Amino acid sequence: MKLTVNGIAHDVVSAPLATLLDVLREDLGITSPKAGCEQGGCGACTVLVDGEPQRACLTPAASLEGLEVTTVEGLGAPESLSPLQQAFTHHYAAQCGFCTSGMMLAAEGYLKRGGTDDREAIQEALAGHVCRCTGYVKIIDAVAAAARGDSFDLTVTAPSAGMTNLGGV
Amino acid sequence: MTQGTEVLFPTSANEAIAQFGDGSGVTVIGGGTIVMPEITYGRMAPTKALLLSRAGLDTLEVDGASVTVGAALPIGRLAELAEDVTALAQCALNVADYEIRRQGTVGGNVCAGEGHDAPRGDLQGPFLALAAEACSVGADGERTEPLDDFLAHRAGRLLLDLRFEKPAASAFAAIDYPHTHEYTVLAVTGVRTTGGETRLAATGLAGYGTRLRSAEAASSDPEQAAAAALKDVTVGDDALASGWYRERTLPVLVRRVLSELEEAA
Amino acid sequence: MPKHTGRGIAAIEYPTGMNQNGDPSQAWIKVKPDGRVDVFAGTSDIGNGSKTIQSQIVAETIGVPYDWVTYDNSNTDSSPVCTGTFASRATFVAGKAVEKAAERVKERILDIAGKELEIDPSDLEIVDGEVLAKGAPQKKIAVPDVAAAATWTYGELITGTGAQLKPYASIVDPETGEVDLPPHSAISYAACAAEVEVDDETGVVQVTRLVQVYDVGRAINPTLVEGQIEGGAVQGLGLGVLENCYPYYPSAEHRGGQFGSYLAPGFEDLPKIDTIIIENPSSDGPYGAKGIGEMANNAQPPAIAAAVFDAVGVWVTELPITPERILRALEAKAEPVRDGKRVVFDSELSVNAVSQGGIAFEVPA
Amino acid sequence: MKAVGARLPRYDGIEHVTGRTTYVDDVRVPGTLWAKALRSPLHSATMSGLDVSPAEAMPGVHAVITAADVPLLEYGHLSALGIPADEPLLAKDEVRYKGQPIAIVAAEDEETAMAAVDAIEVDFDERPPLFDIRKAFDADAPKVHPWGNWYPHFEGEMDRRQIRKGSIDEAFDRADVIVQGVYRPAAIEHVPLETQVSLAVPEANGRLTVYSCTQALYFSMGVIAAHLQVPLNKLKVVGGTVGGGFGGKVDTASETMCALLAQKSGRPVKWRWTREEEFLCSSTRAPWHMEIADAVTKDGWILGRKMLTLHDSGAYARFSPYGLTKHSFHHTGAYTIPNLSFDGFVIFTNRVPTTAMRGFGVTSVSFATETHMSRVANVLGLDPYEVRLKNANRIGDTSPNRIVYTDPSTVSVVKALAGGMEVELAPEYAAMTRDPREGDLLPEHLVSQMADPEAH
Repeated sequence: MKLTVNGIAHDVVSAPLATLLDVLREDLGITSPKAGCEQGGCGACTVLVDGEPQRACLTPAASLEGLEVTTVEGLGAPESLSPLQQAFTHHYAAQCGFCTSGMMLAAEGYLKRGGTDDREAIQEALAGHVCRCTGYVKIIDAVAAAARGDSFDLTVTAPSAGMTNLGGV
Repeated sequence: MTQGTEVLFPTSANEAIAQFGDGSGVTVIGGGTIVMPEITYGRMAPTKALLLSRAGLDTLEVDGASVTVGAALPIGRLAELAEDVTALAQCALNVADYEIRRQGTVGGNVCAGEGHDAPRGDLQGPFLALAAEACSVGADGERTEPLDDFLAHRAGRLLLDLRFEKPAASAFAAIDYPHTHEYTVLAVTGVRTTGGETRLAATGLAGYGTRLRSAEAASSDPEQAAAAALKDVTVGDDALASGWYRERTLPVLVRRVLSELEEAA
Repeated sequence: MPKHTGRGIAAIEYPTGMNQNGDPSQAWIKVKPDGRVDVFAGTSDIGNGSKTIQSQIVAETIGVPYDWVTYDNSNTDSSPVCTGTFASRATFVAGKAVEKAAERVKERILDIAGKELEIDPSDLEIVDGEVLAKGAPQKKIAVPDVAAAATWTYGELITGTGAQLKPYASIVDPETGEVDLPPHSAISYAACAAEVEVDDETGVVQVTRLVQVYDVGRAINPTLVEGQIEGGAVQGLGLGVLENCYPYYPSAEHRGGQFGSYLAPGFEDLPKIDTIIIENPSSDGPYGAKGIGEMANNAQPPAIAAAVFDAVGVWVTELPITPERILRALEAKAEPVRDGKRVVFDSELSVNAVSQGGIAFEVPA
Repeated sequence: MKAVGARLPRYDGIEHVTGRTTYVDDVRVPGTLWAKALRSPLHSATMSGLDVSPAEAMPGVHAVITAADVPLLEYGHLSALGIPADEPLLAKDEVRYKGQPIAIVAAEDEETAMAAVDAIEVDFDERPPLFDIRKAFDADAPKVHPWGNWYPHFEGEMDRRQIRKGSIDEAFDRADVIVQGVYRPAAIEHVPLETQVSLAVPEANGRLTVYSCTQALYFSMGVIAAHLQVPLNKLKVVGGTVGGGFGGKVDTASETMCALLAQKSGRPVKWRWTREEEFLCSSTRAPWHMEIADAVTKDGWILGRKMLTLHDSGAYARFSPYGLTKHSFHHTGAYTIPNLSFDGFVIFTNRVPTTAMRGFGVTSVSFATETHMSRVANVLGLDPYEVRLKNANRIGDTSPNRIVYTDPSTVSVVKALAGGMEVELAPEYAAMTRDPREGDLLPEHLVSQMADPEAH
């Protein structure tokens, strides 16, 4: 079958019911979607299918003929980061980074469908994604900043709202 | 092994029906959210897989008072019924998360078997309370029957759609724990028909979703109905909650649903 | 809705670095001919930010820009020993090792710069990648020029090693637990307040706000400190109200094997989090830092337990504080047993109630 | 430009947001085999008739290892500290927890490996398991290990960790009120988003390269080298970039098995645990049982604490003795309590071995002592901030093991919390500092606990 990933059409020969995750990682060598659970429970494998986020581990690759798959490699490269990638960097939204690709694609889908900087709406949109490191605060900060269209200085990172430094006492 | 799986990819309802045949040896894949992990984990190795994603079964038709929901409609699209069938929309939005609701289908959810130590089949509750009829095909051809009956004998059948009449009012209450969740511990749906009848159903119990007929009979008095609900159900322990907890909270949810129905009416 | 709100607090402490010490970390640094700095250390970055923090320490200590530093923790062929990333030791212990190695590198740079400038090295300092004469900054040489001179003129490699090892603290009296040396290098402190909302009919508890105070010693990178504290807060919330490998403990029945049946906190469990940082420097950590990653999930559970008591008047002392446990406690309306001056809570959970003579908890009368 | 104290971006931040960070599972080595484990289906059983030959005979299967293939079968996590090993790398003759690995298969692909695991033959004779640590000491309790149900090798070959300070009897005698409670935090899974994973590659020069998700490169190298009985120059452990750990990836749970399979098959072997294995078979944070009795005065002084801790270690010791010792050292929390009697046991049960997790050893005791502190304040009708400030660690106070506190911050953090919560403290508490005790804050019962300022 033909599978279009980040604008490039690939001929894919794999097991008939192979998941999109397996095809991307094992056949095409695109390793940004992670096998976090292979049960649809964590969101680490989420990619965009025609602009909407979808769990690659739950998706038979065969069902995607004619559709456009976008992984995080398709958002932007180091020298041409997308606004959301800049937001994640500036707001320190990635610690170990393992959930980050799926998280960003879910957020990208949210922004594409007109998502705002409303924190509850962001929480609802990303609810299926587990991050064990950040406590989610800075991820929400990043998505909200991208939704607002903030510009980002990548030489520094932003403090969390609700943070006070009393110095030595 | 999946290397040998024959994958069928119908592009119309009729093609799907023909390829399903008598259902023997066919694994139906709606959105894949339930079946695909079972294959990945080696617990299921379909010989023949019927993928419904392009079979045209993702319809949602509202014709006057009648609603028909295609079996392959993504769960999230039930939110479009927020005004007409509030409880169904609320229940749908309570399923998993945005991505799963886009991918998982109404039919897959309604036909879900036992979960891995957590309840499945959330949508059975509202559809049972709506007294939905299930239209399915199988060895003896097409059949339209109450959802209750379909669920009891669904092996070897392909669900095509669910049909019901819009209610006068509906209400939904669930245990909101955890706040971010895939599965719902316990939920109750209440429906007030245009004829003034009250119907109640619960999910999160042992087995399939259950009509709470004793509670319905006592529904004019929410306290009595709440107590009566326990006569209708069998509860069990799972990873999310114990049977004890479900027994304690089912009456609470029934009472809350009935009072919400009162307010809506 | 029968909802009740409550507040509770807790204050905690935690030893930074491995308990009883005895855990080495080592680092070595070399300088390339253009003055760029390569750091080799064996500290895994598990998301905590070892690569970032240790690079910052090296940049600061030598006096070069952060982006001149390359950090390699990738393998045991090139990196020296580091016991590992645990026990809040990656900044505190391993960071000290790289600080020491960077000090050595700085000394070597100053030595060679001193030869080039014909000034005593003790009268030189490094600022932003340039070696300056103290008090006469017009006399200067760029670090890249020093590195080039070392390589091409003097035939030297600018390098430095550092190691941090506090001796193992032995328990010299097993009867009393007395130790021969302090078993900790520094103690971090924190306090937390939790606000909860409890539905007394379903037992569902939502943590609505966490206010947290951490004495971090010195925030090497305040953003990363926030990341540790916020991440810890949500893990503490998980400990407090959600997570349990054995929902019917001590039974092993119904272990959750999926994200749907093991309740790790998600986006919608998140409370409002306010954090206050205090910087009372430690004497042993790099630049006065203390480790705060480990302790970051310790204060929330007791604060939540006290908040639930404040909300609905029951103490739930088995974690997590699930809806079921709250309902059971509300039904039991358990009051402590009062006997003379003794006030005994939870007697049904005690070994005295469960053990068949094997063990007892005896309290002096 | 200052680097320390600056909000600089993550060193690896751009790699993370472009999906280019290479975790172990992203390493690609041609010809890599997949590993899968046969794990115990029972909590406790004797095992006989283990026969892997049906698996070995299957096409696509390149190696199967069992206990018989491990040069040094038992090597303890704390062997380096002189603590005896008790856990076999692969189960031999008996299984002590559900999920314990018995044999590992390396095959061409995941499906073949799963089928090969199913082909392995083994018989079990089930034994009654022990789950309740409170019953571990009873005469009729099932025996988890032949020598018993609790760890017997603390210093002086004591079977418990013990702290004694001051006079507990006197404290309880003098108390106005004795407040007693029981605290039981649960087992927690670490839930790193990256499950346990490793890849072992046999090199042409006879070395093994082991790609590992370990939190501790050198610790894990030591563990692998010990089991394989090879010098360190035969191994190159590659890692340092980990998809979350939280303590669970110190265990070195998969690396040694991959190394053995790579040796035996001559091929690269990868073992990535499924999420279900991670949840059900990987080590967890321990469940604990803690009982506290505090001798207190009406005005809120804690005169003495008696405490019993049972640590549910699961089937093997791993880091548990270390965790319990750390726990005991911190059982007064952020406060100074002059009279102490603590007894703690590491108890074995037939559940997955427990291990380090964020806050190891102290998370449990912080929960117990701080919930207890809130209860004490409530029983006495006192303000919870003020009871904490009164008993707070001060410069010159001594710890349970008689170490002098030189820079405690209890007072700072509690006062700052009161500020953050807009709680007004009484003037004497608002004015409090961490300076050495004097006046009303140095009652007679604490005088003897103060360190000689010259002593340290």
